[in-house]
Amino acid sequence: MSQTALPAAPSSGVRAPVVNDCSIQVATVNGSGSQTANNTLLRAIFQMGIPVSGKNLFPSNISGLPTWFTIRANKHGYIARRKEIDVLVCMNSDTAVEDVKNAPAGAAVIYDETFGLDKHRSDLVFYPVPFQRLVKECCPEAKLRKLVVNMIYVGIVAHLLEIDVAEIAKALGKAFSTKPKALELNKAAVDAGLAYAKANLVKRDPFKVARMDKTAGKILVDGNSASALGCMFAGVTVVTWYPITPSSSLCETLIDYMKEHRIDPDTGKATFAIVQAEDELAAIGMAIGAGWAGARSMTSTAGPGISLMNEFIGLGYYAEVPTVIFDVQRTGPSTGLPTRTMQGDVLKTAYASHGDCKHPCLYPDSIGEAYEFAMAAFDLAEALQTPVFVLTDLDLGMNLWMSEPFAYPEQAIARGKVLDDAGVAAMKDWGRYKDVDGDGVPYRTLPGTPGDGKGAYFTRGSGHDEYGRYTESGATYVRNLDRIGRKIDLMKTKGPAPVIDGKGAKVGILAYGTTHWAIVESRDQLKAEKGLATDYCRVRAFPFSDEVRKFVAAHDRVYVVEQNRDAQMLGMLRMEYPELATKMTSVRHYNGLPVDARSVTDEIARLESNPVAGHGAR
Amino acid sequence: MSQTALPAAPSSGVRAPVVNDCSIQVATVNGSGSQTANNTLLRAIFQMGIPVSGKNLFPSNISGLPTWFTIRANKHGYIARRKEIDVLVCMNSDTAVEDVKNAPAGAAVIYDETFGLDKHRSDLVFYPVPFQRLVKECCPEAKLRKLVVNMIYVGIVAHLLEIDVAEIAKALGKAFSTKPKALELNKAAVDAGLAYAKANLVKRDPFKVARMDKTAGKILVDGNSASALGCMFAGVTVVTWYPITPSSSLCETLIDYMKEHRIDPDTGKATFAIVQAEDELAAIGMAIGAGWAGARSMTSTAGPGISLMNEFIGLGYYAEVPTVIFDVQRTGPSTGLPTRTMQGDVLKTAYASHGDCKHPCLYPDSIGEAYEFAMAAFDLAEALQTPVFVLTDLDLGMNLWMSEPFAYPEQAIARGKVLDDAGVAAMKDWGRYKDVDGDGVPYRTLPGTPGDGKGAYFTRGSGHDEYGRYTESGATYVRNLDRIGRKIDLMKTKGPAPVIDGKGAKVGILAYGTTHWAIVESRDQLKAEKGLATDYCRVRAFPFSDEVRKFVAAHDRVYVVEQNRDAQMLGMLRMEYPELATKMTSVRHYNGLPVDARSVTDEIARLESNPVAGHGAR
Amino acid sequence: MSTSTPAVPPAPAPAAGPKVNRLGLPVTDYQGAKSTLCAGCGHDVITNTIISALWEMGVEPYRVAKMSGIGCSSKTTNYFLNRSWGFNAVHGRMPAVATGALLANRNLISIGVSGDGDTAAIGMGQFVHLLRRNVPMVYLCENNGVYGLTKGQFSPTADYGSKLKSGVVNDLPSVDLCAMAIELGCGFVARSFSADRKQLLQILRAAVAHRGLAFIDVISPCVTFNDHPGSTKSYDYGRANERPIHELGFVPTWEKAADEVDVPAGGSMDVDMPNGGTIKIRKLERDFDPRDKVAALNLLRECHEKKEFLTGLFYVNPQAENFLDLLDLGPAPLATLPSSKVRPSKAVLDQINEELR
Amino acid sequence: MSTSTPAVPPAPAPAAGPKVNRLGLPVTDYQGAKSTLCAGCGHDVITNTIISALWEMGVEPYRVAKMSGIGCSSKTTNYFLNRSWGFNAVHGRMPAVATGALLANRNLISIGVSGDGDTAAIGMGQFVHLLRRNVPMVYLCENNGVYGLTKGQFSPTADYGSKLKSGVVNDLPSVDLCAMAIELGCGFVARSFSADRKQLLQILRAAVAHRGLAFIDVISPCVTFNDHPGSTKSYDYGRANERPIHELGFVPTWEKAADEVDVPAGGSMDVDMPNGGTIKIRKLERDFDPRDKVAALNLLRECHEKKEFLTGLFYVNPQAENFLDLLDLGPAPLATLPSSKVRPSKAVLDQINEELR
Ligand SMILES: Cc1ncc(C[n+]2csc(CCOP(=O)(O)OP(=O)(O)O)c2C)c(N)n1
Ligand SMILES: Cc1ncc(C[n+]2csc(CCOP(=O)(O)OP(=O)(O)O)c2C)c(N)n1
Ligand code: SF4
Ligand code: SF4
Ligand SMILES: [Mg+2]
Ligand SMILES: [Mg+2]
Repeated sequence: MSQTALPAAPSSGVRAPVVNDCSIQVATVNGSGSQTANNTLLRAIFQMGIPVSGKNLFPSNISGLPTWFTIRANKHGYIARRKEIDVLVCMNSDTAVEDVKNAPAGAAVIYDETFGLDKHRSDLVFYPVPFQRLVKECCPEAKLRKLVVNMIYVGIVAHLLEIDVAEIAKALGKAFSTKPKALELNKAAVDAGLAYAKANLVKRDPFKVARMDKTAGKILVDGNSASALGCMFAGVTVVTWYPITPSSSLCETLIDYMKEHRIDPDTGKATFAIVQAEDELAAIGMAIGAGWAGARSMTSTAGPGISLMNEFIGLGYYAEVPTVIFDVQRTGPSTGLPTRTMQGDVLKTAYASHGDCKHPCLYPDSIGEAYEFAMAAFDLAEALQTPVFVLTDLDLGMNLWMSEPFAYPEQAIARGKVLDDAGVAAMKDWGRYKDVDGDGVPYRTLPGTPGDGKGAYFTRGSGHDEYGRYTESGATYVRNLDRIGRKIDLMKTKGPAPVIDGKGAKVGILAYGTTHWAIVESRDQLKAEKGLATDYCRVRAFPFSDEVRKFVAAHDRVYVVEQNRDAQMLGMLRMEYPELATKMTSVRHYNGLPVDARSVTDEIARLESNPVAGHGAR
Repeated sequence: MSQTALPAAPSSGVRAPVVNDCSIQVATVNGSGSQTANNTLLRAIFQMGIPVSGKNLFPSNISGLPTWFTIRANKHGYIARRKEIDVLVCMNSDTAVEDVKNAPAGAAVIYDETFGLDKHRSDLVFYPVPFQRLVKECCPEAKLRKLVVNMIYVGIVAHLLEIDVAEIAKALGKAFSTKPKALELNKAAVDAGLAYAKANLVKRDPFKVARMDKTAGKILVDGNSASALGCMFAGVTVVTWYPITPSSSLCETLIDYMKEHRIDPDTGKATFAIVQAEDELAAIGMAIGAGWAGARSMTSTAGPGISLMNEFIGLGYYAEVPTVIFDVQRTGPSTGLPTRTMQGDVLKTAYASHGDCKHPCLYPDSIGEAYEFAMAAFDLAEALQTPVFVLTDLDLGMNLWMSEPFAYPEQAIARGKVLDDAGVAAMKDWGRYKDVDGDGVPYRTLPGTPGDGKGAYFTRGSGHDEYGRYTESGATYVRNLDRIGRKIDLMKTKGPAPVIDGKGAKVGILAYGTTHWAIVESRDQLKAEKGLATDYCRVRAFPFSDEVRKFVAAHDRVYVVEQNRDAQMLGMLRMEYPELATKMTSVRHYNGLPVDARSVTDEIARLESNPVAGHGAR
Repeated sequence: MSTSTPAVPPAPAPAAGPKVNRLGLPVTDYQGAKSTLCAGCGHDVITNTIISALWEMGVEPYRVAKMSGIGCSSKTTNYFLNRSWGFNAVHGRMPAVATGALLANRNLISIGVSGDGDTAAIGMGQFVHLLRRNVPMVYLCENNGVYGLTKGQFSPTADYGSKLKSGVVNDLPSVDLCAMAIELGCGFVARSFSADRKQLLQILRAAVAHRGLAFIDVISPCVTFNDHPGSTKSYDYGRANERPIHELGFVPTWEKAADEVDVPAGGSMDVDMPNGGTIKIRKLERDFDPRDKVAALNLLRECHEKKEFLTGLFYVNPQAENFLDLLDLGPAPLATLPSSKVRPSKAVLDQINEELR
Repeated sequence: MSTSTPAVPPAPAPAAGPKVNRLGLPVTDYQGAKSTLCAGCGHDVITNTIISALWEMGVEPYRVAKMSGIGCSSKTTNYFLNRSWGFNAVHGRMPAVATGALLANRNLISIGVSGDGDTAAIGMGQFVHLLRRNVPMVYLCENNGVYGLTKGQFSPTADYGSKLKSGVVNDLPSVDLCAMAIELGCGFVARSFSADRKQLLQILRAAVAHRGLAFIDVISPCVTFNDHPGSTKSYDYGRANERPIHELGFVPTWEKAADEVDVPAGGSMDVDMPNGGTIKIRKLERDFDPRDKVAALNLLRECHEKKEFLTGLFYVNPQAENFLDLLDLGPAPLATLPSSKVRPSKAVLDQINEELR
């Protein structure tokens, strides 16, 4: 599916203006400091009220390798990745030729004039720019030029697309708020680009932007920051982590926020502990130790870390210890493509660890949910006394997304069934693993609870009875494991319900996480291009709410769209709903890039043209 | 299901003799040396030609806790665990009362007279024995009495069941072949038991044994030894392991066999390396390093080790390194019940590691297959260039089973597609990951291949192209991962096909591994008691042979019987065969004891009485 | 067939007033479940000594967190202090779990019990990092040179040349956990012998008073798998070869006046502990100052080469900054901070939103 | 957009006869793919020095196994010896993979490259056990005090008090991998500095000749994340503070006569290597004998306390028995033993069956 051919190039010629609907791709070399330039462009368009998204495609390398940044501006609010690029900015000689070869007909190409790209295609609009000369002129200090040259293309693009120069200035001001000298230098470079474009480039492509009002009040932020904020407002107290792309920035952002906002004003002391562990085994071990002792604890990692955490996850499940595990998914298996996205750990987290285990999982799709589900995860972990996974991915975690501002939590922090010494005394014959309320969730006590140690108990990953005492009794083992199973199934009602858009169509689409954004657009495409109306179910938690089952049951065919090879979520759905197994067909995308609407639309259209063939596939 | 009530006790009275159909259970304290006594009984019955099995139920502890050994003798050859005990030998005062309470009516109870057990039931046949007095008389050395006392019950049981005394003597001779003094002492104790029983006990229970000819030529051995022998004859060269119950004895037995039979007679040097690693991460890492460098390598572990190996397993999969991993399954999750059995890692091994992974798995049911599949595993690992799992369990691995003698392998060792320097040169433009033959399996070279290093390549768990070069190209990534997927699917034809007993019944039973033995018996029970004819498919490998699909498709209802809570194999079948998902219903047993026929029969009978209700369950 | 381990029945109420500690608690309040280890196992002696030490030190049971991994040794946390919380985690990873628990509640008194397999094989990485962080807890390694629970394979502390019952000889050098601990900055490093209960008791008392990580390597014979001739971790070997480098006793602050402690007489050296109390040391043959790191390491290397079995407090640095000090936490446990302390105000969120506009 | 790393094109056939080594190979035969590290990264200098050392030593490329974990440093095995096999394994677990490969083929010359995060954080457990086993390989830790590839977090070798670019100060003590290696019995332990190419080259040449594990800790500045003032792993800091403890050179057997090696002149000490060749050492300021373990450890402790940056060969014990010696293997690689050697005869199976009857 990732191989879908590009549409045939239309014959060249001046086209009608295309306003607020284009994708800009900047190709540079990593470590060259283009990030600020790209964000300036993104932010300026955003400030003009135009829905926008930015996707950074970077190598697993620190400096010197190709990197691409894509900005999509779309008046309809489509912010999924789009495969077709309208405006190319070629700053990297290593990839320029191939980038140009892959561009759709009619695209605009801004490039360093020395690259001579115009000889490779005749159906594109070429804008050569003497970047080296311009930067020499506007930046006297030679060693800064590598960085500053990027701001020149900002000026060029701004001129060609008619981006409001005032918004560029504002965005720059934000980026360099504490560095007036750098601000001046970068502004000069933008101006140089603007001036050059004005004087030398004749607009021949159709792409431009114009002010709208679709981003008013919105914020621009990456998913890892959103998750971090969710953790902070969830009242997280112990964070233990090990660096790994694309998860590191979650904890690193959290550290910054916590240092700023979580110092107790009364004592001047931290209300949290954040520890960089020696590896993921230690990170999850500390998180479990802290959860056991009553902290709201968490760790954050990616696939390789999840694999290493497997043994401890089973301990958390069986000994019933709350903690929260963020998995910012990247392309596996193994080290895979560390800087590419994927939904490849879905099956693995749901059933992580040997023996019979099943874990609550949350699948946020957006900034808003990255924030909210982080909060929900801590409440759920303590409500269910078990490790809870939050599965985001590189696309959500590391890219900039528009969002409504974060809403202050309405619910108070809920710490679940925790007893103090008096509470234990009040409860007749308390036992750590007794099912007092019939919901499978026992009452716990925290180590160090002041008093006589009435609530003291022994925690172990080996066989234990209702009082936490060691036992090898088969009957007790079954009773306990069945209770835990029931407890985890509470997720069906306690987890966030699926978001369902059902208007009685025959065909349903089911997706989760960031795949959402391609679905929104694809449904419109299917409707517009094929006349195919679709209903939509976005799964947000595992074990699945019964509404998921109802949705599948209510449709003739349901396409389960996901970003992995093995149709992992579909597999889970088939295990849970055998009676609906054949209703569901897989649509997969797994080349490491965020899924785009076109790929989904084409594949569903293909399958719909012969629906039976789709059945049972994957 | 594990809670099935015992049949109501029949009214007491002398019953007709029950010949060659009884279960004997010896309850002792672990560390008391009863193992030799129990094996003597088992072996003597075996030598009398009567089908027999022995199951050791021991605690996760070294000495001082209760342990039970069950011998089942059955003229029909049923050797699964049976829940009902006919003859109890109570040597442990801590459990004697409860053991007696759980016995079915009519059972015989041999016990230390000081326990006063006869006051607890009136429907059992009691044989009190003054063990302490007898042992004092026959064993002058006080500190040996703890061990020797066990041989007294051997004598008692032999007399009561009419076990041939000559066979007891022969079995003893085997056990103490190198220790004549111990032999004499133990023989004296058996004689003391025999003499006491003859003089003092009046046979009032119906159970006895009589010579048959059903074990001629057979051997008695545990599954871990069988696997070890398979490894040795597979030509394993590098074994890296970390101790864990119930897997340790696989490698420990292997060490003994290798030291005896794998020293090169020409050089006097070892043709193997066996390393006790520092943990399971190191064990699998070494196995993968060795497999990469061309050894037939292996490791052996249980659930917790599998969890720890997850990261490396994904590396093996994606970098395409052959190795063999034995998982002798025990009761999970977490540390669980380390000395109890389970089929709890089936789903976890099949999909182990983050990202899209799918691993060949073999499921031996018996001694013969533990041996054969060990050999097959090495061939498959090298044929497919990937880690291969062999899943046995504690029941098979650590218990004694009858078996046909091991057959010498007919096939030569097959090392898969390995090229030397000339081979590389001969192959035009060789690339490590090129699909030359269209089967998805590339050609590999071994590090250190003498020559010019023409076949040198770089192995990595990160993105790579057909030549093993680093790449982040999405298209290359997809091409490679798809090829690997196709390669693993070769298991469908290269793995051992399912064993199918199909006579056109409407109802099918599907099982795997040691569950087999309960199924054999249960099918006869279902036929005899309910008139229910069943067909049977025993799955032996994953990914499944198409014959599995055909079997399920050909039946109205298929009961998938397995030993775990979450119906893991059923889940895998439903993922693979969505169109057959509702045909399959789960029958599970997961209290840590080997599944017995009665539990299966009762559950299938219950479900059959209302087949629709069974559908979709689990 | 029930195989539950029976808990020790609650001690009868003190009738004629049994001896109580400074909290007014009898020693029975410090006991645990009945041990299920082999009769004579060295680990059981250590368990009993821990009970004595914590009772004598008047540690509040509710404050103790008993941490362990997997192994016979790791089981023992169940056999003392029923009135404290215990966590029998996964094999070799107790350090992380213990660290996490202390992060959550810095008021916990953490007592970790591990084995030589648990610490020096699978747990080596975590052990090193626990030392490096100087996490404030008592860490006992019940060292028998073998994996008891999996039936007697050699562990990395088995001495070069020592023999298994089966006759197999260990051909790898042993890891000296004490040398490692000192090298990695641990401020309290001792070795003892489970048969030398008197010495172990005093070391444990002092360890409880230490503000950082107190590591105690206790040679603890495995009677079932490693107590035969040819073993260097047997009772016989230990009894014949143990050489205490000094006599020592720990005098807690409140006992200083009472003077009821077993303080070694003569030529005494005092080490004051910042949390109160004094270690009193009487030197034996050699002139050895446990505050001297270089001397300690040289002593250990020497005894390693000469295959000597020295016991005592090898190194003490009462001042070393511990991990919790570095984190700049307030005095209240993080675990139970009220919402008002852990959820910032709406104003904060508004400000953050503003910054992201 | 293709992001393949281009392999270096095969070197053109030697026309006018470039300089060749004793195998008749030009140095280009020892080169690898083009480096993708940051310009100026210390690791690249080490890569080039490895190329020189292996070329000068006349190592057969086909016999070399290049082993690594994950990190910028671990990537570098791709940048030398294209004609050798490489294995870029998982993070921190190269020791196990390297051990396994040597078990399979004892004739491999194993060169491991790791980073300080890879070795001293996640890899600590495997590193310790690799040392303990004395697995015969060259193990380089390219030590920059940070995790380069994940953008500059502190690693466990970061010095106490050193600063990140962001101003964050390291408050944990650093692990001294050399001290650890000596303590754990390693028979070849050195430290060098990537900017001191001359010294590193000689150490590498000697390391290749060592029969056991040769551990080399190379301070290797990360120009992107740890090369600023306040760092103790920067080029400036290194250049200003490096103090070689001696001058040294390695003379392989076949060069002894040729005398073309850069041997330090004056007051020389010779250490003969059992596999051939001699390390020649000229002492500088201090009297230091690298065959003296105690002296080495004391030197390291001293320099740790004084925050000195000493380089050189700290310890060498050419005789230490290595892991492969212990296993009593035959000379042929296990990997390619013929079936006749690895599958016992039918008679053996018959006998086994008989025993089980
Ligand atoms: C991950 C994992 N691997 C292996 C085991 C099996 N295992 C249990 S205890 C143990 C060794 C214990 O040795 P030690 O720590 O020395 O304790 P001891 O029994 O000697 O007191 C092992 C290997 C396990 N429980 N978990
Ligand atoms: C299991 C796992 N955890 C985390 C990572 C992410 N990771 C990649 S490299 C690295 C650190 C590398 O540091 P170092 O070994 O010092 O190498 P350097 O880049 O500094 O040369 C980390 C944490 C990973 N790849 N795998
Ligand atoms: S096996 Fe050894 S360590 Fe374990 S309880 Fe018995 S004596 Fe103690
Ligand atoms: S980030 Fe640092 S370690 Fe990595 S390549 Fe760049 S300079 Fe070298
Ligand atoms: Mg031990
Ligand atoms: Mg580093």
